[in-house]
Amino acid sequence: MSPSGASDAERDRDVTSTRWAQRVEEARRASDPGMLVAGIPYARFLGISAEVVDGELLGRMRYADRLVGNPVLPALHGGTVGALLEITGLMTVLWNVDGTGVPRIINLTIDYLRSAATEDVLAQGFVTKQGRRVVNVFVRAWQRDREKPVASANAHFLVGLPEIEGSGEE
Amino acid sequence: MSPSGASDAERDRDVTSTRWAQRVEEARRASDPGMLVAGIPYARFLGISAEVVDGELLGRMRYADRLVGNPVLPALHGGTVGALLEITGLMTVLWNVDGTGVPRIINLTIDYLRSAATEDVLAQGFVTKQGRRVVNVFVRAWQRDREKPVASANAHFLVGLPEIEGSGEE
Amino acid sequence: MTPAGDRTGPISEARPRLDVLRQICMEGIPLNRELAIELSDVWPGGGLMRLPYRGDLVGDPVNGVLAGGVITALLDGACGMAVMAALVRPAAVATLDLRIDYLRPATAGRDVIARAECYRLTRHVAFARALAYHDSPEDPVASAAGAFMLTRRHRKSS
Amino acid sequence: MTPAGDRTGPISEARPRLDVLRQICMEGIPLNRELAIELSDVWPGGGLMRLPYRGDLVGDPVNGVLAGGVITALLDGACGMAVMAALVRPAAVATLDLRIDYLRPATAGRDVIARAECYRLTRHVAFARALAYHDSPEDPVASAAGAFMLTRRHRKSS
Repeated sequence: MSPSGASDAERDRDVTSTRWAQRVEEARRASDPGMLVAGIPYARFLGISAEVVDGELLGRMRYADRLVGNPVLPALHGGTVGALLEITGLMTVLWNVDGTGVPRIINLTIDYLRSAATEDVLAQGFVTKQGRRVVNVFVRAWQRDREKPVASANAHFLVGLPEIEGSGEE
Repeated sequence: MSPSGASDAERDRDVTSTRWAQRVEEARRASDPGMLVAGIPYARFLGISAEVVDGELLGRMRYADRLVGNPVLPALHGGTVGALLEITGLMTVLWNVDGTGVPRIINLTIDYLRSAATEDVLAQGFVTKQGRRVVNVFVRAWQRDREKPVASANAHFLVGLPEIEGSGEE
Repeated sequence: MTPAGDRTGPISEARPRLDVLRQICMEGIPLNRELAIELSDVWPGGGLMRLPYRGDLVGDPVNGVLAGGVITALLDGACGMAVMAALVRPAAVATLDLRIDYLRPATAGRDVIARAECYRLTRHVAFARALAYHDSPEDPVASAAGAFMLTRRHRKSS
Repeated sequence: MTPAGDRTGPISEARPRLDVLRQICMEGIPLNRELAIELSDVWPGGGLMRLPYRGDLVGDPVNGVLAGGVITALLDGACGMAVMAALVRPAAVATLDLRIDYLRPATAGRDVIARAECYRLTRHVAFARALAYHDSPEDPVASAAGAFMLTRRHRKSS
C-alpha cells in the first residue's frame, strides 16, 4: 500500500508481462501449453502439467504422496485439486482469448463433488463468458471417469489490459 | 436462538413439511410444477411460474415494470433474476430427487453474464451432484436466445432429511 | 497467476451523501421501491439497508418466513450500494457474481437489515461483503460476498 | 425455500486444544507438512495458520509472488480447521464449496497468515470465512467463504 511498494509491484508486473507475452507466443507456436505451466514453480511443486490432446487443452496433476489431505480415506487435499482447477482455468484463458496480457484472476469458487482418490487428476476448462474485460471459465476435474468429476470451479479473470498501464489509483 | 423460538421454528417446519409433501405429491401427479411455485408468495410477486415443456422443467419470470433495476439501460434487477434462478433450482431438486422432504437451500452463487432486457426470462436447472445429503444444481437463465444466458447460478440444497426430526443441537 | 486486485485505490474518505445515494439506490431503482427497501445509513465504503417485512414477500405462507430470493435482492443491492459509497470518482458498477450463504431462516414478521461494506477497491474490480440480520450482524441470517466490475465512462474505451 | 442452517447449535465454548488440532491439521495432513503450514493459534470456532514464504511456491519466478493456488490451499485448510475448532461433538468435516476472492498479490518474500472462523454451525452444515494477510486482517490479500458438510459417524446412517 505504500508508494514504494506500489511502484515495485508496477515494475514487477511490467517485467512479468513482457516475459509472459514472449512465453505465450512461443507456447502457442509450439502448441504446447506445458511450456507455460512449467514456468510456474508451484505447478512443478504439485506435479501439474498441461497438454493439448485431440485439440483439447487438458491439465494434469500427477499423483504423489505429498498431495494427500486425508491419509485415512485416503484422499487428495482439496487445495491441490483447487490449484489444478485454477491453473487449468488460466491456461484455458491464455489458449482461447486473444492477446498476450497476463490474465489476472479475480475469484473462483470450487465445488467439491467427490473425494479424490490417490491417483492422477485431469482437468479441462470451458470459456463460459468472454467480455471485453472479464472472462468467465468453468473447469472440471476428474480421475478415471470423465463423467464422474471430483471437483469443478467457476473462475473470473480480468483480461485485455494494456501491457504497460499508466499508474493510477482506484 | 431462544428455546421458545427454536420450538416455534420446529413446529412451523413440521407443518411446512407436511404441506409440502402433499403439494409435491399433487404437483407430480399433475406433472405441473407451477402448482408448487404458485404457493410461494414472493414468486407471485415477481411473476415467476414453472412448467414442464417437452419433458423439461422451465422457470419463467414475466416482465413487469416492478422488476427493473436500471431504468436507464433499461435492465432487470439482478436480484429478480437471482430469485428466478433460486426458485428454478428448488423446483429442479423437487422434480428430480426422490422424497418429498423440503429441500433446504445452503447457498448459491449467481454469475451475471449479460444485462437482462426488459422482457420475460426463462430458466432451466441441471442436477450436477446428487449426494445422500446434498444436491448441487446448476441453473441457467436466458431471454430470447438460450445460447446467450443472462445469468447462471450454482446452488447447494440439503435434502433427504426425515419429515419430522427429533430436536437436537449442533 | 496475478490477482486482479493489484491496483489498490483509496476508498473515498469523504462521507457519501445519504440523500444522493438514496436517490440512486432507492428512487432510481423500481424494484427497491416495490420492496420498500430503505437506505438507512451510509459511510465511506459501506452502509445499511432495511427491508420491511411483508406477507407478499414470504417463501412459504405456512411459516411466514421471507423468501431466500428477497434476501438475495436486498444483499445484492446493499453490496452495490457499498461499492458506490466507496468510489472517489463516479463509475458504472456491474455485479460480476454474488455468493449467498443462507445461515438460518429469517424470523417471520421481522424486518431484515443488510450491512454491507466494500472492503477492496481496485481500478477495475471492487469486492464487497454483506450480512443480513434482524438485531445484530453478530447473529446473521445470511451472508454475501460479491465482485463488481467498474467502468468509467469518461475514459476512452479501448 | 427454507435455508439449511436452521438448527443452530452452540459453538463449543471450551477452548480447543492446540496440540490436538495441531496433530489433526498439521501432522495428519501430508500437504500441510509439505507446505510447512503452521497452526499458530486456535480458539472456539476459529484460529490462525501461517504459511512460510518459499521460492518453490511462487506463481511466477520473475516477481516471486506466491501462487494463488497456495493461498487457496491455506484458506481451505484454515476454514476446515475453524469448523473443527467449533465442534462440540466430533464429526467428519467435508468441504462442499469454497469461494476465494483475490484482492491483491501477496508481497514477495513474506509469510502469509490466514485467520479463519466458523461463524455458523448447524446440525449438518457449517459455514466458515477466512482472510489471508501479511500484517493485519484489515489489509487482506485474499478472502474465502466456504460451506462444510458434517457427518457424525456414531449416528445411525439413514
